[in-house]
Amino acid sequence: MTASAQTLNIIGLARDVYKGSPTTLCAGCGHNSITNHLIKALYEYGVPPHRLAKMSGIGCSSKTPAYFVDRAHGFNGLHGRMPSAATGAKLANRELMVLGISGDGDTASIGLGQYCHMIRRNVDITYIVENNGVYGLTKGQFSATADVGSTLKHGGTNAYTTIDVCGLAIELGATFVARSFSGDGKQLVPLLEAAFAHRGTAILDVISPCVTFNDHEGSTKSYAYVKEHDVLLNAPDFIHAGEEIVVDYEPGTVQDVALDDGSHLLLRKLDRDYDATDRLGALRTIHESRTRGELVTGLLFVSGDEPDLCERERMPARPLHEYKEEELRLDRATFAKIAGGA
Amino acid sequence: MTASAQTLNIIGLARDVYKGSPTTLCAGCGHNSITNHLIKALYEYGVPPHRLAKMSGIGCSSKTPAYFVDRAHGFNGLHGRMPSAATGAKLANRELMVLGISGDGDTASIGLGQYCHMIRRNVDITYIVENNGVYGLTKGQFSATADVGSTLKHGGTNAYTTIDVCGLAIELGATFVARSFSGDGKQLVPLLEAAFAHRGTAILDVISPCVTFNDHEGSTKSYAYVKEHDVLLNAPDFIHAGEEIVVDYEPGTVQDVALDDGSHLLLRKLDRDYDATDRLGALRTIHESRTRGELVTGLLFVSGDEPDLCERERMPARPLHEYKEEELRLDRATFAKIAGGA
Amino acid sequence: MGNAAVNDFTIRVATVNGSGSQSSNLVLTNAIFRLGVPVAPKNVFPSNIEGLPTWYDIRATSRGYRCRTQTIDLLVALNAATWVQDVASVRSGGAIVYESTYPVSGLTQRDDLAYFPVPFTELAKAHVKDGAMRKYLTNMIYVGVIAELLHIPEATIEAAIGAQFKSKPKAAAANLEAVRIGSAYAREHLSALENIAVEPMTGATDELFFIDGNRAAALGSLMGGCTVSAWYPITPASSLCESFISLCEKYRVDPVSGERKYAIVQAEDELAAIGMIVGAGWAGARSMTATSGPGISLMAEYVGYASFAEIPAVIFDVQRVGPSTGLPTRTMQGDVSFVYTLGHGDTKHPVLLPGTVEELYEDGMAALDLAERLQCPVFVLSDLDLGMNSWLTKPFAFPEKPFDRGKVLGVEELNAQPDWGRYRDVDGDGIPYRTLPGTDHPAAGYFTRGTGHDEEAKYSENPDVWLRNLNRLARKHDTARTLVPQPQCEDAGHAVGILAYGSTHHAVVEARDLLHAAGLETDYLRVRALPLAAEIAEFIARHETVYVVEQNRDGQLYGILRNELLPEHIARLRSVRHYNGVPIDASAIVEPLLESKNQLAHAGGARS
Amino acid sequence: MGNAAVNDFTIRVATVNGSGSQSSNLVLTNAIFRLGVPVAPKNVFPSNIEGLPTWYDIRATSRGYRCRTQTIDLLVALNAATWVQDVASVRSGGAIVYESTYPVSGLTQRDDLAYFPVPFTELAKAHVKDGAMRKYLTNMIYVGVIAELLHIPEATIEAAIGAQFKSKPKAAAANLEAVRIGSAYAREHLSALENIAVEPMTGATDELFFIDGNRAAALGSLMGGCTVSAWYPITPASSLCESFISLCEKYRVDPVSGERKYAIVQAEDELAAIGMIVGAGWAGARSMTATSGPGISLMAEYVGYASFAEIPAVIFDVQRVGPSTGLPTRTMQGDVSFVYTLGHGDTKHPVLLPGTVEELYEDGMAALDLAERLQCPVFVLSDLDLGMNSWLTKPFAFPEKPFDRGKVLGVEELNAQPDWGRYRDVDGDGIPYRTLPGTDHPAAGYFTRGTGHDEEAKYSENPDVWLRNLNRLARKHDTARTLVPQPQCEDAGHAVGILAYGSTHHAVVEARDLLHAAGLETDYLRVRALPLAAEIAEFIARHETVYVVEQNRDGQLYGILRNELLPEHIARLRSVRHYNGVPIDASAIVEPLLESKNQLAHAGGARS
Ligand SMILES: Cc1ncc(C[n+]2csc(CCOP(=O)(O)OP(=O)(O)O)c2C)c(N)n1
Ligand SMILES: Cc1ncc(C[n+]2csc(CCOP(=O)(O)OP(=O)(O)O)c2C)c(N)n1
Ligand code: SF4
Ligand code: SF4
Ligand SMILES: [Mg+2]
Ligand SMILES: [Mg+2]
Repeated sequence: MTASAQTLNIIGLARDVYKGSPTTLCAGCGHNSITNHLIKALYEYGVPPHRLAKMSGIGCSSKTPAYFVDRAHGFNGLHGRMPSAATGAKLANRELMVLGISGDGDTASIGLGQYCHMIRRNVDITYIVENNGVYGLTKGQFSATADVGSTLKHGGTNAYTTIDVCGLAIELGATFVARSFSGDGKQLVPLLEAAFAHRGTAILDVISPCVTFNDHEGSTKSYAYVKEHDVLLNAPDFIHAGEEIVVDYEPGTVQDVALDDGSHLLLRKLDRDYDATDRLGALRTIHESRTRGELVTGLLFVSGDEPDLCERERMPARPLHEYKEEELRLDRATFAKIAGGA
Repeated sequence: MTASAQTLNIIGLARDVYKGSPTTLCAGCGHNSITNHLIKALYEYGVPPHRLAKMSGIGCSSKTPAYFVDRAHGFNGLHGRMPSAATGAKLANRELMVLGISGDGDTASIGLGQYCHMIRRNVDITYIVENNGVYGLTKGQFSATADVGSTLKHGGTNAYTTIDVCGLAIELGATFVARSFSGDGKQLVPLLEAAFAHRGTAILDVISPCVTFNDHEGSTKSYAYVKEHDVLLNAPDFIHAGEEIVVDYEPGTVQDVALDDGSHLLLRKLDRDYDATDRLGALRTIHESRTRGELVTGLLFVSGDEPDLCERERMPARPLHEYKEEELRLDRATFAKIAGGA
Repeated sequence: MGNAAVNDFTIRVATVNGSGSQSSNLVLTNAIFRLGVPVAPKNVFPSNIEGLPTWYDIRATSRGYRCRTQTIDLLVALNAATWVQDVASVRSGGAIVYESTYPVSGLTQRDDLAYFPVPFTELAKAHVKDGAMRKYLTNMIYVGVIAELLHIPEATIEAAIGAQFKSKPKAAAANLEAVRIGSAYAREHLSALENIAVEPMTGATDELFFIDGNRAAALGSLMGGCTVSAWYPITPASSLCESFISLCEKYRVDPVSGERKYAIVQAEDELAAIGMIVGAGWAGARSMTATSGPGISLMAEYVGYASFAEIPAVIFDVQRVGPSTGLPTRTMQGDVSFVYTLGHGDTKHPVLLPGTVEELYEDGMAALDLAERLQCPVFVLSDLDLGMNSWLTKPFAFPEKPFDRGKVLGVEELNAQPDWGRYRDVDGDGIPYRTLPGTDHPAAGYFTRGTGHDEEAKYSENPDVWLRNLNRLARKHDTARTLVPQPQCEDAGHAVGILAYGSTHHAVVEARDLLHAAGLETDYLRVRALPLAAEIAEFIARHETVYVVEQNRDGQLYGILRNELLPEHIARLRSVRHYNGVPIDASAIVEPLLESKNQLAHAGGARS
Repeated sequence: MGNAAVNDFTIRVATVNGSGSQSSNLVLTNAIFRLGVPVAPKNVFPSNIEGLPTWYDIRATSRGYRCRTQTIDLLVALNAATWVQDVASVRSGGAIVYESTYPVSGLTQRDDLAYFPVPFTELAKAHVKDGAMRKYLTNMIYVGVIAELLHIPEATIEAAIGAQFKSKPKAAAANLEAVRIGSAYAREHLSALENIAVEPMTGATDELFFIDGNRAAALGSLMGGCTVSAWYPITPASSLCESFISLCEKYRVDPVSGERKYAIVQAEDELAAIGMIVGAGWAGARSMTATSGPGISLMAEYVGYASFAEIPAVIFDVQRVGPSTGLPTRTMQGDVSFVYTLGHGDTKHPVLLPGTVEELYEDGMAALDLAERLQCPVFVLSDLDLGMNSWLTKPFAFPEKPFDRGKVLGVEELNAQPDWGRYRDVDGDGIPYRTLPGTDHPAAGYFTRGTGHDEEAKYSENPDVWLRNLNRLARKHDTARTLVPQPQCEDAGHAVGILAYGSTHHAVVEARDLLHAAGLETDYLRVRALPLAAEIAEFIARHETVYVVEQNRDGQLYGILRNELLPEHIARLRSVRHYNGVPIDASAIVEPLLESKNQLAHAGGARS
């Protein structure tokens, strides 16, 4: 193999193919790190760019689909309304790999209804919340994921209960829920790959500090705060379908999560014994750790046996736009029976 | 006392004062029973009609504010958007007792975002979901509270996860959450009174069969189904502030919930030992009982120590419309400093 | 008493809803139709489920009129609550069949009417054993009474019942039994009906069939290749999507695999419904939603997005009475100007204005073609009258043309021109080229957004780029002007013209006959779509006075005409409006036209 | 080289955003103002937070013009990315101060400009120790350079810096230091600026002060007695509510108890924001929200509800560029027709059209009065130019009138007339009486709904009741016509009139001077509100030609005029539109007017 060939991924594409336009976000913004981790994950997983549909709402976070995989189709939609468009796109063409990027304002404030109903339908999507606790693009107001008691840069304390997008998702029956940190690529990249592999809604709540408006003392979404309070539930390792699982862990220390495309996510258990397939346990862990002021990250919950929207709706694999007149119209005789000609 | 004086409530009003226009709902509709229980609760609690603000969205359920307390002000708003109007009304006049009536479509479908954010803000409201699992007024389509596998009258099976408005509320930090049944006035009336007494958002999910579109075999919101699967968590007894608590229960069999206006809700424990102040326990009970096909009713959760929206926003008791020019405008000197005259 | 009205009369059935009178009315309607007499039924029902007043007018009309009429010849009064007003609604010389326990005195005692009391409740109690069925069968009794009074042969009624209860022979038998009770009672106890009669006709109904507009629109969507629909229930639009569901379930499911060639989602609200069909349209599927006023308001932001980002989508607006929640079960043409420019900023959309159920079917197909051809949302404006009433119509034409999928670049085209630009105006018609997600070509991808973008779909805040793009969109709107359905015109060179659209058409047809009889000849132009076709200005230019007839308070199409026409043409326009929620009838046109004709001096073109 | 422009020139500062140049520009603006010279700053910034091109134009204008100008006399070029286009933007004879490392060659080498290279980066590196501060202080260096070139006294700059960093004396000192570095460099290395100069003036700025429109509107809301606000952040409206918050926090909190005489809620979206203020308005509080295009679209359903249910509410629309998300940081008058008839069905709202920051303050108060007087939503249309730029204005007047709370029945009134009806038109002006929830009287309660209702607020589907109610609402709209702010008119009997509104006003003022200089005299009517006042038609009737100038593509006010005026008046109208996102300047008016004047034959009133 030549040196250049070695840098191709399993579908033969170079990493450069996964790049996008230069970012226009602030230097140091957590969202930029997530973009980089996404590029890595898309490349390593081997997502065919033409099958990728990058969809987003409105916000700094929602701009990021322009910053990776230029070749893919992008849909930068309306504030809080990406889930519905993603649902329509997936129904129209089941072959698309839908990647949704949202912000905490986009998801938990204006978009909360669509977020919940997307989960309820188990739309096959990788849905990333780039969560900084504020509205970056409108200059730093609190979003609904801000923690009680956290402060704004220029004064103001949040008095209202946090909407925990992970807890909410699990309560609503979500089938894949993870939390991570923009600064932790080691954790985030395999979680992203697992999310791609998951059939159904995969929620990734990624704490992503806003350096301009929410990286100060008093913020619970600052780099410093997250680094201090991050409690890793498990250390994930993504194993492609067909790839050999080289278990060098002690038995009982690893949870092996089989994913829908034949791949696996190996979760090395860390300081506590966490079962990522126990819905109620996940809810308990989230609530209890929040009370303790901890931020738990890792794969919080996964369930492999729920049909996704397209299965429930019995959609064909073939994109709907490929169907022709004679496949979609009634034949003349049937038509006449309905339309008065018979 | 004369006979007629005996029928007056603690604020000296006759029960008739709590009546409204005749119903235009179907005979046998669960919503009509709820209206009757409400009349009873409002009368027994002694709500002054002029302080009552009856607010609702759109649906058969949302029509019901016209059928009780004619004297009160009513606000029959938009589909799914009552919580925001209720929030505004309460802020404008803290003296109002806001009673919100909604349906399952109104709350869990179109109104889900506002429902969640109302809870997040702990708006002081008694919020009733008259839950029949379908859209009555538009003739019987599934709502988002329909159970997986339940069927429509004329065919069609719900494939999508139920949105449990109680589980959701508890996950979001709600401070008072109860479930009941339109047919169980004995349980519902004291729960309603407790909800009136609670300062903050009090959610009452009342299963209320739609006789016209969802009372058939295959429905999980039919009279027959509810009667068969109803599991009472606790038997409530409402004790007015100052009223003597006559405990004739064995010690340990009753949970005494102190409410914000000095009243009490006594919960007689039934077949299991349920603690209505344990948030995680409540979540577990809801999930586990759903898995078992049970419908748990009673006071699911209460927490007395969270400030409501008006407290958090430091609102005065005085209605805002009473403030006069000189109280709201700047004085001339201050004005000049800001407006260029100084 | 009035003159005998053979095959030209209207029966009004006044009941409460939820009482099952719908079947009885359909049987009666169908029976008259089976005698070869054209019928136009109008259902005026309340916005609740059970127990409120509802009226069903069955108009037999030898000349085939389709509109409502105010002339009620025969009343079937079965609602005590509306008894007084119902009696008042009958024309002088008409007749009343009524529950005999109702009081006939005071206002309800008219000496210009014939009274036919029938003890419906008693008859039902005596003859119908099954208590649960009694409510429904009571209504069949009046079918029998009417059939007897009108001399409709029992075989015809029997056939109509058979059609109504096709799959339920037991129900058919029970209903026929009830009809017979009514006929027998009428035969024995009632005198003859003097001035109303049905006689078999030939030629007037050949080939015609009944269909409601919502089903016609659903059929158009089906034949037009719509594959994704998302909707949120709302009266009077629900049955459009529900018809589409039943058509798809019946005809588009693979019988072996169960696989569907379509997706229909009941969304959580209209914001999501429009989002889903825009997402689907972006991804290449022909998509459609149906809603009514409140849903339109909620869709404003996404419709503006789809227009600006140039994504196909079809939106049926089955109009009901607004503003706000209004009267959900009444009809109006109140959203015309709102949908035309729906969205903040400078936004304009193609709007199709079908006037008949047949056109609803055709526009259902055309809208899907236009949406993809023009790459934008296309509205189809229906209304409750068109959508939910049953209309007699001639058979629909099987579509002979293939789908027009518009300017889509596939792999081959991209190989030929890999440096394409998503928003370039290559052809000068303002319509750019697009690619579909999933197209396996390195040059296929582009970035869709609601923010400023250049010809290559790159983000841009450049003022010139913005201006160019907005001007191109205006150019595209002008292209739409030539592609949308063109006006229907009947011009015999008279001085007076009538201009109308949508369901108002049917009242215009009758009104023109009545005006002709009154000595006022009129020409007629029916607007079929927005933007306005060039022919409209020409029609107005040829006439001294043009009456713009529509069903809303503010003269919405009249306003659009004023906005676009030359002042000298505006001066010829007169606005005629009807907006009380019941379908417009001919008198609402005839009266103002005759009055205005009689006024020599006009006030000029300003709004009265 | 051009002529010396004393106190009449424009400096354009081209940087990237997030670099802190805003402070520098404000200091420079303020310094010129301190010399008694009127200044009009315009900020043209990108829709992101950091790193994209931004321009700040500081216009010194002895005649006190407030609009943008295209004549850039002096460029400060600190953005390599826009270097080429920035050089091109300078007028012939102008000058350029630029980062000396930028290449001067090809397009950037113009022989009609004076070049002043300054090694900004190097200077900053050499003199500013604190790395974090360097970015910001680099910008202060150009203030020093410009001050030196324009001969602005150091004391003036110092005072301006003192004002800018009022509460931060340390920052003031550091900034002054940076200014001095720039001045020193200019003194030592740059030749004199030949054709641009500032000279102290007297009389032109007496009493004037700077304020942005959003703050002016917030102040109006405060003085108008608004007590409830709910909002959702959106550019360019956010700072209106944020200003209102800071005013309320400062002046409306009880210092002892901490109790607030107001409630401001950041809602979860615009659907909720409007819902909250409608709920508050219903419950009696004066309430307000502020948003921009996308928010307006989302508010459509609730605004229609409030209009129909007759609930007061005030909505500021600080317009940005649409359609759709458009250009969030650019300006437009693109929502005029949309807000006027926002909502499905026949709906119309009063819309105030302030043209100055002073009027924003006044309309902020007036809107609250009108909303309660008329019992409906009232829009106040601002735009990004008015709302977010700093404007010189004379002091605002302290309100002498009490609040107009409209027709509210309290306990006493109810005692006098306990059989009142919520929707009765007692006074013939279409405005009914209301009661507030909480009113302790048995007759106070009534039922508010968006569905059909009679005069007693009872549900009704009766066609006549519906018609009566809709006609009363139309009557109320006509009452609004007389109550809203009336047009501002300057009519000296010329043949040509100009009609404009909102922020376009300022370009009209300058354009009329320029037209006068070019020999074209004009009269001027400024529309201050919708519905159209009667005076507008009279003004048009008095003129041969009236140019309707506005900042949108479709000529939205022009369309409203066409919709309501007599044809002979419409024939006199010409539409002049500017819609590239930057504020309109005088040339956008002067050029089309002179051109059209030179064309003898007009094409008539049809839209070009
Ligand atoms: C309907 C609508 N309302 C408001 C806005 C203004 N807006 C743009 S981005 C944004 C918030 C974004 O916050 P978030 O989703 O957390 O993204 P971030 O910028 O923090 O990444 C808002 C309110 C909008 N674009 N559309
Ligand atoms: C924006 C909007 N969309 C749709 C409707 C139509 N609609 C009226 S009631 C209703 C559903 C009501 O269901 P639910 O809240 O469960 O009340 P129920 O009738 O079952 O008591 C719908 C969809 C509407 N009024 N407004
Ligand atoms: S404002 Fe905050 S969220 Fe937005 S780009 Fe800058 S750092 Fe990132
Ligand atoms: S349709 Fe159902 S919900 Fe509505 S009134 Fe009838 S029974 Fe009740
Ligand atoms: Mg954010
Ligand atoms: Mg329901």
